[in-house]
Amino acid sequence: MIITLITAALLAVMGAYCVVAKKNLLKKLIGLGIFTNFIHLMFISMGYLEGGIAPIITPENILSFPVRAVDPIPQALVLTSIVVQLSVTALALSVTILAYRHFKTLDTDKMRDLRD
Amino acid sequence: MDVIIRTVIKGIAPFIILMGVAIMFHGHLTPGGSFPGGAMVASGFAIIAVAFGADEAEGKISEKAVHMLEGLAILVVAYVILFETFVRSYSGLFGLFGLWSSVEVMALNVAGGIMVLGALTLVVLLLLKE
Amino acid sequence: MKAPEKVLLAACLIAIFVVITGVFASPLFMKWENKKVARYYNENGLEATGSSNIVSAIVWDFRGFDTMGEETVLFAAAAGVLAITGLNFVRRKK
Amino acid sequence: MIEYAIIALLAGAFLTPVFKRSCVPLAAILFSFLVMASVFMQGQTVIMKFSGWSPPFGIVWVVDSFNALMGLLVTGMAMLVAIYSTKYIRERRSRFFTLLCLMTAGLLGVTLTGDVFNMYVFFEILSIACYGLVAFNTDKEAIEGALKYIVLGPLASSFILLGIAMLYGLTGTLNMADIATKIQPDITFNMAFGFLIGGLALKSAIVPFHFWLPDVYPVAPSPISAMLSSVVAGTGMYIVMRILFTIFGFSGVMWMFVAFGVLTMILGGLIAIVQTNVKRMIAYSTISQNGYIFLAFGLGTNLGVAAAIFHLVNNIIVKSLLFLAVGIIIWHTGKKDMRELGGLGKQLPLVMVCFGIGALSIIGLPPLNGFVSKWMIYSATWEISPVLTAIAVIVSAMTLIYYIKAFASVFLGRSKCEIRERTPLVMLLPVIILAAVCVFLGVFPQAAIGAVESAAAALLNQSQYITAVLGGG
Repeated sequence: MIITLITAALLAVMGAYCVVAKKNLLKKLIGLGIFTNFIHLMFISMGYLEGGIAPIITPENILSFPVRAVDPIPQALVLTSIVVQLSVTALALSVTILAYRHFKTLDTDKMRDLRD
Repeated sequence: MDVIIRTVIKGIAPFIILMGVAIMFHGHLTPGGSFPGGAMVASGFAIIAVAFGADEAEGKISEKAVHMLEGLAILVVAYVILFETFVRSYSGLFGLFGLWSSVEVMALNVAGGIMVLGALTLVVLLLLKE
Repeated sequence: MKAPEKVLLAACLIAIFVVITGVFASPLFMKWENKKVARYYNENGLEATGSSNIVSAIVWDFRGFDTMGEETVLFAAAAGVLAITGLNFVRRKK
Repeated sequence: MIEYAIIALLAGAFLTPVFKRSCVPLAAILFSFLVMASVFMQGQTVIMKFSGWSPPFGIVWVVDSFNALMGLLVTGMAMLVAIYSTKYIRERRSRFFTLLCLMTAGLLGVTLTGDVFNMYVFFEILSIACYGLVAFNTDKEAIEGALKYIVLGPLASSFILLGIAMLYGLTGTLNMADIATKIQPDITFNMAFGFLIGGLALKSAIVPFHFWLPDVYPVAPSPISAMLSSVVAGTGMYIVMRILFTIFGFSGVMWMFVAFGVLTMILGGLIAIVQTNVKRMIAYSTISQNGYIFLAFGLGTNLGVAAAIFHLVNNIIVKSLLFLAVGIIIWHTGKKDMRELGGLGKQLPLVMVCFGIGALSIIGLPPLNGFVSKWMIYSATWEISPVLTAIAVIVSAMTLIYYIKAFASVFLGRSKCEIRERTPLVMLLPVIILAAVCVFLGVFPQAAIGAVESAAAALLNQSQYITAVLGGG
C-alpha cells in the first residue's frame, strides 16, 4: 500500500513539473496525462484489500466472494475517467496540430512572442 | 509503408479485430468490456489505416455512416438505461455464468463498444489526414 | 528558467509530495466493512443483474447513466475534432 | 419527465451531423426548454432515479427550486443563442450545432444532478464541447485561446476528480445527500473540499486563477462567448454553492469567500477600465460580477444567498444580452476594437438601446433588474460590515466608468464604419427579448424575488434536501 502511495505522489510531482516547467506543448499534454494517472492510481488503491481478489465472480469463488473481493466502485469510476482523459487528449492533440500550422513552433514562449 | 508491413498487418489485423469483438461480447463475464473491446477494434482499423494510408479509407468510410452507427448505439444505451423494461426482463434467462446470463449488460457492452469504435476510428482517421 | 523560479518550483513540488503522502495515508479513509454501497454491489450484483463481472455490472447497470455520459464525451471529442480539423474532409468530398 | 429533456438534447446532438439541418438542434433545445419550464412551474422537488435503483446505490437527479431555476435559465439561454446562431454562424453550421447541443446537455446535467461523479462526467461533456467551440474559428487568436483553455481545463478537472476520489474514500458513497450525512469537521474533509473548490474556481475564474479567462472568452464566436460568460460561469457558481451549502452544510460568514469575492471584484473592474477590445472588456466585467456573487453568498445569510442567486440570474441575462449585441456589431463590421468603432448609434438604433439597457442594468441603475439585485447585495453586506458595502458601491462606480466608455466609443461620436446589410430578424429577436426581460424584472421585481427566495431557502435547508433524497432517514 505504501509503495502505491509513494508511486502516486511521485507521479503527481512529475506531472505537475511537466505542466509547469516544460515549454513544449506536447510535453505539457504528457504531463497532464501523468497527473491524471496519479489520481487514477490513487483512486484504485483506495479500494485495496489485504489478499483481495478481482471483483469477478466465478463458480469457484462464489462462496468466499463477498468477503474477499476488492471494492469495485473505484475501478468502474476510473474506467469512465480514463475514457474522459482519452477524449480530452484527442481534442488537445488536434488543437496542437492547428497551433503548429499557425505558429510553426510548439514552444509556448515563442508562441507568445508571435502573437502580435 | 513497405510491403513487409502491409503483409504482416493483413495477417494480424483481422485477429485483433476479432479479439476486440470477443472482449466486447464477454464483457459481463471476463475482465474488459465495451471500452477495451472497442478500443481494440479501433486500433485494428488504425493500423490498417497507417499501413495503407488514410486516403484509401476515405471512399470506404463515410462520416455520415459513422455518425448514424453511433446514434443508433447511443439510442440503445439510452433506451435500456432510462426505460429498462424489455431487455432487462430477459436477464438471467439461461442461468448464471453463461454468455446469455445478462442480456442487458451484454447488449449495452456491445452498443458502447460500437460508440467507442466509431469515435476512435473517426478521430484517428482525421488526425492521420492532418 | 531563472534560479529563484527553480527554487520555488522545487519547493512547490516537495510540498505536493508531502501533502499527497500525508493526506492519502490518513486513517480516516473508510474501512471495507463500512462501505455500504460497495458491499451491496458485491453481495447483490450477481442476482440483480446476472453479470458475473461486478465492474461491468456497476458500469452498465447501477451507474449506467454515468457511462452514457462517458460515451457522449467520446462523441463530443469526435465532434470537436471534426469541427476544428475536418475542414479538408468536407471540401475534398465536394 | 426530466429524462426527456436530456434525451432530446442527446438525440439532437447525435442527429444533427446526420441530417445537417439547423431545425433538428433547435427543436431539441426548444423541447428541453419546455420541459424545464413545466418542471419550474410545478415547483416541487422532483427525484429522478436512473436505471430504477434507489438513491445510495444508483444515480439520481434531484430538482429543487434552485435547480429548476438554473435549468430554466440554461435551456432558455441555449435556445436564444441557438436562434441567434442560425444566421451568425456562416459555415460548418451543423458541427457548431452538434457541439452546442452537447454543451447544453452538459450544462443541464451539471445543474440537475444529485450525484458527485455524475456531476464530473457532465462537467467533462461541457468542457469538451467548450474546447471545441472556443477553437471553432480556427484562426490564430482562437487557437491560442483554446490552447490555454485546453491545458488549464483538464488540470482543473483533475483537481475536481481528486476531490471526488477523496470524498468517496472518506464516506464510501457518491450521492450528495448521502455524503452530507457523513461529513465530519476534519482536516481531510477540508482538503477534499479545498480540491473541489479549487478546481471549480480555476474553471470559473476566481481571482488567483482569473488570468486565462480574458484570453479565452473573447476569441470564441460571439454566441459562444455569451454562453460561456453567462451560463457556464453561472453553472460554476451554482455548483460551488451546491457543494458549500448542501454537501458541506456551511453556515455563518465565510471570510475566505468574502475576501476572494472582494479581490475578484476589484481586480476585474480595474483591468476592465483599460481594455480597448469590447469583448475582452465584457469578459473582465464577468470576472468582476462573479466577485459580487462570491461576496454575497460568502455572507451565508438568507438575504445574502438570495441576493447571490438573484445577481447570478441577472448576470446570466445581462451578459448574454451584451455579448449578443456586440456580436451583431462584429457580424456587421468585423471589428472588435473600440478605437476602430464609432457612431454606430444612428445605423443600429435598436442594438444601441438594447446594449444601453444591458449596460445600465449591470451598473445597477434604478428601473432595471441589476439595481434590485445590487440593492439586495448592499443591504446584505450592510448587516455584516459597512466596509464591504462601500467596496461594492465603489466597484459599481468602476463598472459605470468602463461601460460608459464602451458605450460612448462604440455608439456615439463620428461614424467610422459603414453598415451595408440589414440586421437579420433572428439575430435581433434574442437581443430584444433579453432586454425586455431586463426591464420587466426591474419594473416588477416581485415576480423574480419570490422564485429567488424559495431557491435560497431550498439551498440553505440541508436536512430537507437529505430527507427528500434518502427518504425519511
